[in-house]
Amino acid sequence: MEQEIQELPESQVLTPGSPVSNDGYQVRLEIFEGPLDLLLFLIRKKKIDIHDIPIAVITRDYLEYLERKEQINLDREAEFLLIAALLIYIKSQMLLPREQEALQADDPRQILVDRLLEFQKVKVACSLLREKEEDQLLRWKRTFLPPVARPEEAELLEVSLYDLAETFFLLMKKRERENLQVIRGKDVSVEEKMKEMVGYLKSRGSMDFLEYFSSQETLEEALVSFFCLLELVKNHLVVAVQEQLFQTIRVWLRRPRTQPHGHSHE
Amino acid sequence: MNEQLKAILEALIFISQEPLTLNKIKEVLEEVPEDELQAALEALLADYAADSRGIQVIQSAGGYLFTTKPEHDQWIRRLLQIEKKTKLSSAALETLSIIAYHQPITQAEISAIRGVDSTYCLKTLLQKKLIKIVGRKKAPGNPLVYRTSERFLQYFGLNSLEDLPREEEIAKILEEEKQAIS
Amino acid sequence: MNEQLKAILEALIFISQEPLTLNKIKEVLEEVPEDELQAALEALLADYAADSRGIQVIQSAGGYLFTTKPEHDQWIRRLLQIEKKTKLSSAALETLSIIAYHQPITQAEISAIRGVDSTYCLKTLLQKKLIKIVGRKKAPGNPLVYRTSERFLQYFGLNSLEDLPREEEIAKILEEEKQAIS
Repeated sequence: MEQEIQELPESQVLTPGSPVSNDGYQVRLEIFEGPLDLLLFLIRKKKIDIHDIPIAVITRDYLEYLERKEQINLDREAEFLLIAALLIYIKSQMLLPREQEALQADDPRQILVDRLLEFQKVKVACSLLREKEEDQLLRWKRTFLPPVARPEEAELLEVSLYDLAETFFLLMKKRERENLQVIRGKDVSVEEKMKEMVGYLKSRGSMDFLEYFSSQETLEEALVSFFCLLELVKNHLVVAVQEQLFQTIRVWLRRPRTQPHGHSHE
Repeated sequence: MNEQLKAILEALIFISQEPLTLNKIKEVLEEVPEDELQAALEALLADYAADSRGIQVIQSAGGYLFTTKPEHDQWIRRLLQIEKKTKLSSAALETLSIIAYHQPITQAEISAIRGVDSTYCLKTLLQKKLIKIVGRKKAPGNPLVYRTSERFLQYFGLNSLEDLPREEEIAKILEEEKQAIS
Repeated sequence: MNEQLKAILEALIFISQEPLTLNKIKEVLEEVPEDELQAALEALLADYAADSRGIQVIQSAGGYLFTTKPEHDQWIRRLLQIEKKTKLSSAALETLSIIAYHQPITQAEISAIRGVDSTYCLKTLLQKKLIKIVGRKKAPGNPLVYRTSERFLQYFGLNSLEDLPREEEIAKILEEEKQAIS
């Protein structure tokens, strides 16, 4: 539920009067992305005009939120303190007797107002982008090459041995967790396994290696299949493609090149 | 209208994993006059606009791409046995939108607008390849400068940066909110 | 005929990496009576049988799968060639980054860092003109020495090699945050 907590401030800013803002004491400092977020929240809650902030009131409310925390984590909350200091500074400036009507440009609050106005725009842009994100996340795109493509011509990202090894170790960890550490007898020879894999590839066209790996009966067999894959890649008999890190590895047989590859036009 | 050309375009968009740009189409079909290409492309888009289809052509990052429709998300997730795709955290989204509107921009400038240190968010965004480093600013310390990437456009389904919500649109929403409060 | 069901089937076949079997379809759409599924599937197949389409449904390994048509093969190959040309493989990128940070450098030195033979990657990078040969090293065998090119700088928008992100900077960005905010 962490995500929901993260999204709270955004919805508060956009929909004033949300259940959380009615009961201020339920709102914890942690849910605010930063001090400006908190300030905007307070301004909304009190229905204050951003161009004419009653600085004493807001400063008091703001400090109340900080005080509600038993401990201030300096790494995380230093920025909140910084704005608190700014608020107190502005308050003290406002208290100074002014000789004549202060020009608006001299309003000590201006620096804060400018920042809040800018930040407010960012928040709206965020909510608009969020809508677009949500729409896009519901749309699915193909992330694999359809069968018509000849993999050896389309080599997207050829996997490095490092990727292979990393994938392998992740698998091993997973297997360990599954308590499959029992290595049973049944000797599996590399040659046989390699023949089996090539046969599989010939009949099916391609292979999802993670699936193949996990379908092996024993850990030993799975291990052997991994070393076979390395061997086959090294000898350029197969091509292994991983579209994204930590995604599965797809394996195809490499077709012998009948002619040196001619570029259509370069 | 050239039906065969339309079919070829359909196949090309189908095979692409990234939005297929008009430039690439022209490169592939260099023999075909551009106005014929345009006509066939428009006819294809019109075909796919029909409500009854399960796939759509979207325009994104300056190109064309097939996607499924949002309303079919649940069935696809059932098929692939995948959880809902995760959204960006609010902090990352905040950082990203500041970069989008203020690019090129440095880490210090982003943090100043947000009022919070944004280093960690930059890491997330760089790893997701939604932003990229594009050089250094000529300023004390020569800080690195960030921009949004192609993938940023794709991620939000934007055709170009021009498609970002405009200032006026944002101002209008703020005005409406203000009215709602008072 | 249930148009919406037909659309869902289209989306499912589109997104499926392996031939989609009727059993799998039934699993996903368990609420739908089988005869309705059958009817929708047949209607979809009929739609796709039309000559004017660029995509077809084939039945393979007991399931349904979208593929392009053989007669469009030449165009598809052209497109894949073009896409390949514009993309750096991760192996090539790895090699390029080593050259960028360790130049001037020889093939053997690169291969030693990567732990794999890098000859092929060097060829790709030379073809893309991202690196250049700048002479030979005074060492046994007089191996060729590589450097990044002008085009490399342009490609990444750098004024000079000085502008490459420094190790400490990347380390700072990539450094795990001390407290988990998420």
